[in-house]
Amino acid sequence: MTASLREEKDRLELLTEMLRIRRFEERSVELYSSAAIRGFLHLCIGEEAVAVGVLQALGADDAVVSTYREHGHALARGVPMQAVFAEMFGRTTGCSRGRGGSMHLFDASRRFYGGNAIVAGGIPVAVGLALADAMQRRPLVTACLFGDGAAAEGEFHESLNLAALWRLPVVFCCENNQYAMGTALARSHAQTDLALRAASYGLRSWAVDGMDVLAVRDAARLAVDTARAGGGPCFLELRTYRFRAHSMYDADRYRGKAEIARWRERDPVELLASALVAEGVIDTARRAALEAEVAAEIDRAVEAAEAASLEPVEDLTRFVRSEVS
Amino acid sequence: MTASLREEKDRLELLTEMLRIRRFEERSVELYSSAAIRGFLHLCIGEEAVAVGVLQALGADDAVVSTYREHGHALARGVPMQAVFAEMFGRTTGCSRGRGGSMHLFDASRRFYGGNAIVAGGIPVAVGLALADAMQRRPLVTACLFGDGAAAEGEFHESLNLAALWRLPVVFCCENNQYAMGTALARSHAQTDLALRAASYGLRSWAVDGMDVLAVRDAARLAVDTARAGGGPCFLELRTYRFRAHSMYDADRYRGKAEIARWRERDPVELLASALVAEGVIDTARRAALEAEVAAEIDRAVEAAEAASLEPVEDLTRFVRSEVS
Amino acid sequence: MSTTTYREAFRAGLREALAVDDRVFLMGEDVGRYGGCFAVSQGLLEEFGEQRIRDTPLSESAFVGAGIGAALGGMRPIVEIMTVNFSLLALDQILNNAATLLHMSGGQLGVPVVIRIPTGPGRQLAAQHSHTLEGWYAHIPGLRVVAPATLADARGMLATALIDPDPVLIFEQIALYGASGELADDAGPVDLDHAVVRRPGSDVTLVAYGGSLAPALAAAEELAVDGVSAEVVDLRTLRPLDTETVLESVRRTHRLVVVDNGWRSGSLSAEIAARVAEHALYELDAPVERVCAVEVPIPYPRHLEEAALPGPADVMAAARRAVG
Amino acid sequence: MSTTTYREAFRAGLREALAVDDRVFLMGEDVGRYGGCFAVSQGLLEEFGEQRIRDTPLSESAFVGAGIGAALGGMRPIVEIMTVNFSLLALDQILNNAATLLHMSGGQLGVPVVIRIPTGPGRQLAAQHSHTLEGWYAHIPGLRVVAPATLADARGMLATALIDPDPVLIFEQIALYGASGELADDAGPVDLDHAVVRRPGSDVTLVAYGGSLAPALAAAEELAVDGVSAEVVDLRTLRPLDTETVLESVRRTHRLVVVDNGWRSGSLSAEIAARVAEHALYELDAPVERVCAVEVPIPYPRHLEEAALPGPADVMAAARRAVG
Ligand SMILES: Cc1ncc(C[n+]2csc(CCOP(=O)(O)OP(=O)(O)O)c2C)c(N)n1
Ligand SMILES: Cc1ncc(C[n+]2csc(CCOP(=O)(O)OP(=O)(O)O)c2C)c(N)n1
Ligand SMILES: [Mg+2]
Ligand SMILES: [Mg+2]
Repeated sequence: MTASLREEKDRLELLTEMLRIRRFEERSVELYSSAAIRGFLHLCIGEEAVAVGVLQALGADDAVVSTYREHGHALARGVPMQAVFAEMFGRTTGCSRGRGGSMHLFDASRRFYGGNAIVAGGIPVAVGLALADAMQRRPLVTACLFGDGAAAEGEFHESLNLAALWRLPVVFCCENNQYAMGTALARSHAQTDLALRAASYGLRSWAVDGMDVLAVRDAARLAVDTARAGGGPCFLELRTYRFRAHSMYDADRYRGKAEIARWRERDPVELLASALVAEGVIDTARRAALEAEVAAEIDRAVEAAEAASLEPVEDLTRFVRSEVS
Repeated sequence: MTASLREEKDRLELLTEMLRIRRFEERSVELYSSAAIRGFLHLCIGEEAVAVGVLQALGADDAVVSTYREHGHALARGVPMQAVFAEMFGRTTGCSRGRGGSMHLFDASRRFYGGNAIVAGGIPVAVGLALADAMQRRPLVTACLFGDGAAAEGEFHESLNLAALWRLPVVFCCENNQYAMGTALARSHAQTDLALRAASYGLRSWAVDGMDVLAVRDAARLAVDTARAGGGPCFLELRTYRFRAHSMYDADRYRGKAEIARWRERDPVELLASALVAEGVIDTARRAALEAEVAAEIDRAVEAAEAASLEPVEDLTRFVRSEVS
Repeated sequence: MSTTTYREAFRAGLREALAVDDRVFLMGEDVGRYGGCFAVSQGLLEEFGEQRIRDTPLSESAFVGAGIGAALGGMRPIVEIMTVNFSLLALDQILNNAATLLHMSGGQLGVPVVIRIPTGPGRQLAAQHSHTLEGWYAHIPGLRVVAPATLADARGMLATALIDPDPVLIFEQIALYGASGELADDAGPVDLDHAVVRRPGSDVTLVAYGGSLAPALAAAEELAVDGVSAEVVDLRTLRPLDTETVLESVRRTHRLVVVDNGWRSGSLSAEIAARVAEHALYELDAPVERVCAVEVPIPYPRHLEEAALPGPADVMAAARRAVG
Repeated sequence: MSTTTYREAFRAGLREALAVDDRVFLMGEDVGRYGGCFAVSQGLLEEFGEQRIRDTPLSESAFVGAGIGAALGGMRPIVEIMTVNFSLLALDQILNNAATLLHMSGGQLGVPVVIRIPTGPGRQLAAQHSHTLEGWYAHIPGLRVVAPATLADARGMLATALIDPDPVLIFEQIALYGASGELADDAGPVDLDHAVVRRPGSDVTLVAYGGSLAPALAAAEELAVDGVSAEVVDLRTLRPLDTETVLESVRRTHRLVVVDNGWRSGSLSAEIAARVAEHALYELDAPVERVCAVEVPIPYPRHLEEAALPGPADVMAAARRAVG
């Protein structure tokens, strides 16, 4: 395969992955409306380039720590779609056995460490995962995803300092989608340039166009390579936007339609798709075929998840302590 | 009075204040050895220039928040020596009625808000005091004193961001004495230039020679004036050293004698005293007289404190909730 | 009387507090532009402005600490922690400062801060978002801890809390916000010192608070059908506890069931049981019964969540065991 | 048998754990160069090096969270929080991550972290430095909470805790570090599942743990002189509670006194009292007695501190009331 062919294939894969996430999220909305999914539901529509770009930069044995807005991260990590839907339906085939729901997706076999719904609560855990890898001399990296709002929490500060001090292989990935619930960046942070702020801890730091999946992937690769090579932790500020409300409960009153429309013009899925069309890599038919494949995958996944069983009530108290055999 | 006379008088006062603190601390050591003082005792010997320089820059109605290493701050604030000794003896005439001891000196009448023994625990409180002044349109400033170790805590981060975001009149005074207990600065902070780190929050920030009381006072005046004038919070990193161990329990095994000796050459009390001698402002006799005055004040204070009563045991449960009359 | 919701009752209390005292302000995550995570403070920003309705960054420890400082500085802050699940991040400030400053300073520094904390499970929010910790907070000397469980208390507890010169934690039941009922048009401040008998009865005492009052009342209703007369005591204030009202009831009924949404071990139900075993042991004609949350992080699926929480059926079963 | 101190016993446990398992490391504030705030880890840095004895910055939430992460990553971290007084800053990590991850992940993610927390009052350290919160921590499902009160437990609990696939909190009594006694030369791992009768007796059961064991034993000694035979039960593990050992004792003595250094309301003593009132009510020949810390932030002066804490005299008085 020539370099340019491989490059084309790569970009097609990026597009496919983003489409899978987009359509997954859209289906989730429907399923939430029909009450198949309950609890809190946080969508990442608009932020697919971050999920796909970062996760593609990781190796299979690297670790990932995420938040409650993690469907995209889980899918991009390779957690089967069926297992994610089943989790949101509370079924035993869910990736957390149905105990966690939308906010708590886990997959130990893929070193996907969730799924943390306390803002910034996963950041110290990521530092510890990297510490464990470093102490065991494994050439592995931990990617830690969190939001712009999380960067105001004390744990952000403590964790960046600790990782930088001990030069641990963490790649901090701040998904700056401009809002923490209804609070705009400039009303959360005195210094809104988060990449600059992070640099003050003495680690390498980049601000990246989070709507351009290639830019995200390239920056993430650089950061991951740096961290893996012993260059210490790195920080990526991924500038993006959530097209939908914070959660299904949010009336989205704190931002203007014009602002949303402006960002939608930079829809990460359409940006890549139209580039591929412009370059003749795909045509309308191919795009439609792609969509059909994704839709079929989703249909199969939902069907399988719906068919799965609920845990018996007698098992309620399981998993409070480990079951030692 | 001519400007130069006034300046001389000022410097004499600074020297006197530093001497009061130095001798107070030395007497405290004796009193601890004789078991008149118990609990934890943290001395500020070596750091007197910070206490005096910062506190002299404040107005009578400004607020002060401090730590467990606060004898010097309290004395420089004007809390009567007797009330501080009495507090360390656990007597009712103590500035906290004897309930607090060495780590919890308070004086509401002087807006001296303690006396916090949770590292960084006072920082958010200082932000709130400044908020209260700002909301009530009082042209007042809150000085918040804490150590280099405290700057690693999450509350430091959250508080600096909040103060900068809301442009509150706080002067953050970081007494960088190079150690947090036995942990040297470079083993606590990835970025050891704390003034630089603080600047990343978007506030004005200065690094100051904390052994030079005039430098401290001038920098503090600038910061206080800036904050009072609506310039937002300011940060002072005051580079100093504690000549004694962290507390009376500390065997001081983590640093070399040579390092201590090097810093002792820059003893803030002797630096100023010898400058005044060199310039002919004071002579040996005057210095001796000063010492005698301070010794007499200390003797009187200890005597008065020793004569004061203990609280009756029946009053144990007072001050858990306010006594509403 | 008018029909209103808990949400509106809480909001009316807030609006009044802001209107009558310039020193009062509200601060917390998304209380302003967003209108409050549960829409309790909706409209207040427009009415009172940015100075008095303050959105904070995500920084629970700093803004709770700032509330404490502002209280020391002469204001009457109402701090909202978005939910109890995030309150642990501010617990050091609550315990080591708010609850302790008055004592450490020998009586000089009262901290008149009110902290509102939405709490409780029941909406399939899973392990990290379903905590009931108000009974746990009641362990801390120096705090007053209240748990409004009726519309009148939702409307009236804030005003009384703001008069208190010391810190008050108000735990609001998230699951109740949308519920509605009748509230007197002149509803105002309510007493914070006493528990209340919400339903008189003679066969068994059901002690409940906050989110457990509803299942206790529902159970009492059902039990009445079977001829069991259950008295329901609503603790209302969890610290300081009004032991006397509980003991009086037990002296009448001689049977005690405590209903608590907290995890069983170390929940407030234990303290109630202990006080009765200390002060009214010989009044008991049956072992004490406790109906509490099962000791498991609350699971996401509806059927498991329900099984983890005390429901009317559990309360009825316990009451039946008690009456024998 | 050799004479040793609690400090040395804890250190011996640490040294052994580090020696036998490469995955074990110790992390916390000043555990290395300083030698540990209470000199427990003195010498370990020299013996095991900087990789395995890690001084952390002041950042309780981050390094406890890092311990959780390292446990997930295959290590066996021992995290020291310098004292319980600072542990509130890490409580979110302990409750919402350490205690909860296994459940939220449907059994995938065990967190084999051991957190050592020096605790307890008695050295005139005043309100912010005198907390006893181990009984309070015992409320949290998912944790094991242990309170070594004897030399053998100080020596042996760590090894057993490290075998546990789930998080264990070890609360070490600061006031005991300097105390000495006899320890078997082959002292090793101890069982973490059972309470133990430390002194048999027939007239009254004294239940104690951690820092309250000493006053309970001292009181029992004195009571014996007066002809009152007190049985002393040391809970040892505060979560999960070994109720059966307590109930068995009460079934023999028919009288219960619980001694607890925690603040009375909501202390572990309440849970013990509640369990007895549930499961052995008819065995009681006297009201339950609790001897706890007075509900006040611990004051600095010696005489007030002493008055705030349960001492042998208080225990004796309670026992005498119980035996009537
Ligand atoms: C410690 C904590 N405080 C508050 C919340 C409630 N909350 C959930 S998400 C959120 C906003 C977080 O914003 P950001 O970090 O930017 O992530 P985003 O949701 O934008 O992806 C808030 C306030 C929480 N879950 N945890
Ligand atoms: C939150 C917290 N963690 C740990 C401690 C124990 N401790 C007391 S002082 C101290 C060192 C603080 O260093 P720094 O902030 O530099 O102040 P300094 O003592 O040097 O003045 C430590 C670790 C504490 N009091 N509070
Ligand atoms: Mg965001
Ligand atoms: Mg220091």
